[in-house]
Amino acid sequence: MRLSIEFSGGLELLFGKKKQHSVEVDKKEIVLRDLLQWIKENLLKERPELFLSQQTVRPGILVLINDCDWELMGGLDYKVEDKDELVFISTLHGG
Amino acid sequence: MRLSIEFSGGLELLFGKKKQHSVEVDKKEIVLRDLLQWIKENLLKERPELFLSQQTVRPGILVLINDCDWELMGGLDYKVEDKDELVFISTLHGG
Amino acid sequence: DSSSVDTLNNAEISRYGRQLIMPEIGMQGQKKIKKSSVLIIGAGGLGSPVSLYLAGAGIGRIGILDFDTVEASNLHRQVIHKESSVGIPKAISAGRAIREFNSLVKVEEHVTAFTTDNALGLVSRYDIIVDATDNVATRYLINDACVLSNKPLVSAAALRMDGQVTVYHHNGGPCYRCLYPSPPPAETVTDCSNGGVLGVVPGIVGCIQALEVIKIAAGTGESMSQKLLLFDGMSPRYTMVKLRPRNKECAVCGDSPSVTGLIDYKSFCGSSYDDKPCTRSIL
Amino acid sequence: DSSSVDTLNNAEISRYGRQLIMPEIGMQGQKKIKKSSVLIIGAGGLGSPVSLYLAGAGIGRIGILDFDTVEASNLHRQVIHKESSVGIPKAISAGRAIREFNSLVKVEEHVTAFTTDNALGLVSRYDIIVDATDNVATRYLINDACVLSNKPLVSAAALRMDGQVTVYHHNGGPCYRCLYPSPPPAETVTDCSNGGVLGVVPGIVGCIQALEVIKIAAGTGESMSQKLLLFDGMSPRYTMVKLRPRNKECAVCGDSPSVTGLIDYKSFCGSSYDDKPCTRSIL
Ligand SMILES: [Zn+2]
Ligand SMILES: [Zn+2]
Repeated sequence: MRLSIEFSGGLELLFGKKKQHSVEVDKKEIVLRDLLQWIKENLLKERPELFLSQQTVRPGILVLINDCDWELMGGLDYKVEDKDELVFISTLHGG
Repeated sequence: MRLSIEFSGGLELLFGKKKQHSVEVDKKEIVLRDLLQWIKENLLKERPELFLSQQTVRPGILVLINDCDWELMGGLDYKVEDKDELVFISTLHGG
Repeated sequence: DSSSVDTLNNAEISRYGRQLIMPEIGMQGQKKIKKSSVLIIGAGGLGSPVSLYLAGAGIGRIGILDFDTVEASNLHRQVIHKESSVGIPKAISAGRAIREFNSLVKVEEHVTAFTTDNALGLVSRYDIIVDATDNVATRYLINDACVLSNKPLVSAAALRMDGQVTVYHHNGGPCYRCLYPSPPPAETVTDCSNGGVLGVVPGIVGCIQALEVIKIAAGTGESMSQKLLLFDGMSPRYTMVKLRPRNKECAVCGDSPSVTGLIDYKSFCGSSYDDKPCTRSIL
Repeated sequence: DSSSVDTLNNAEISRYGRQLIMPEIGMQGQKKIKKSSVLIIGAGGLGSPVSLYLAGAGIGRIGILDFDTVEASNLHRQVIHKESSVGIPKAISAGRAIREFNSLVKVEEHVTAFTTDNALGLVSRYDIIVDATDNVATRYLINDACVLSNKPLVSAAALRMDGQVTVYHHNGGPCYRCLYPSPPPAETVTDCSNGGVLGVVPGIVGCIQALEVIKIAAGTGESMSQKLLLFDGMSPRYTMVKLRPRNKECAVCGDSPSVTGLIDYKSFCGSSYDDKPCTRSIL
């Protein structure tokens, strides 16, 4: 399936400073829990502990599925669909 | 077909002060030119000359089809599709 | 009677006339704005536009809290201050600017840090709270103080070319802890000093924050409760995201909260909330 | 050397340090910002935040043009002015505020209307033009002057709770006339005096306008050329719309333009461009 994956709020620094990733995942179906591992293995460039912690995203990262908070979509159990737009955003604190 | 039609930038004042209109148009197909007449007959509440002029929208109104300028979509000849989102916006001049 | 909070005098009617004539505000909305009080925590990049536009709109009483003094390197984004204010406490400098701009508004300067000792006392004195700070621990402290005092919290943040705005604990929506039950690792936290920020980005985000305050005060429009605006200045892109509802298990706003008073946010976050974050931070 | 436009002195490096450290700006971007000049036409609701944030960012030379004087009823949205400026020309009041805020920036006050007589001379002296005016005829005049002088035009407008921002005649994109070949009927035109406006709405829109100017000046990010941002403060909603390309048949920027010099915009629009629009207007 084809997915649009975006990292922002500074998180892109872990992914070769690239925000937008258009990827082909060679699976018929995949839940978000497993997609996180796929991202770690295929997109993440450095310091995995700043992206994942205990099988999920580390605290302070918000996950959006088609502009919705992933908590509304089932969280880690969400079944990813073809053409989904996923956003991983690091919360900002500056002012 | 089911359409979402929105009037804004002040244009809503001609449509009973209602911005968002979710409408059912009882046609198999319709081009935008004819939809303008349908809107005039079914939604417009007052002063048609402030909405239409010479078979098209009057100067100063921008028409958007699914967040695209209608000029990119064929203008008056655009074939309206089911679930299209149409926006008629009056240009603002204030500062 | 110019001292009455329930009516508008002639000076106010003339001054706010352009707002009054809008059906979305009207005389009733303007009276509500006048009766409202807002505490702005932070007189920096976000607090500058928030203070100016809330004063302009006629919020009756504005509290402005900041412990820092104005530095020249702040001025690229902190537009309420002037070069002659360098070295002066930001709250004093901002208060002076507000008074010169709108003498009809009551201003209260708080030259103090926002701490567990003064948080509840300060928050209780205002109707709406604005988080315009720049560090994680203070954001948890402000959130908990607002939930415990049952006040709406209008929150924003900016870094580099990005901004975020939302409204917490309002209309039954989520609080900061509902979204972020655990604080981020200290090494992932960057502030504007270390990460940099284009000055107008907190400008945009702070103005959006002020709009949310005014809508809540006037009781008009839809608030950003349970919504998050993500702003990317480079693209430029504005994305409005739908957030989770209030979490019934939330430690502070849940049905059986474990946090029933303020805690030690410094150790909770593993960082000092008046220190600048460490320099090796990257995110 | 503090007078050189090609280098940054220590005061500038320290003052703009928070921008300099961003990869999106850097030392090169800041030098370009310093070398840039911007003409802001209108020192009102839009011109206030634009002036403040362009000065904060370190634009080298800022021209601020307005013929009006400050009125108390402007202050709810025109945050660059003060109560003590009531009765003073807006360009002078804004110029004074910019000088107090950032003395490193060169300010040029133009207390004049923007007319067919002075438009081309003024526009030719600046790199980027900001339309922060409030009436249709002046908007056509500014557009034509920018196209004829080949300058990018950053344009915004606000009314009630709504705002619009775009960039004209930049990167091969469309101009105002490409979008609006004919002026609207005079009876459909409303300004802020008649329709009202919530002060922070031009604040938001003006800050977005300033960001577009800074990106063009620094040569960073994507500009809003051929894009239009629609802002609805009540919902709140931000929609970025894709616009038509430059129209080869456009009367002024087309391949065979019929407008090769400034025209009589008053009669073109059927309304005076220094008069307030008529009171029976509704839209
Ligand atoms: Zn909560
Ligand atoms: Zn053109």
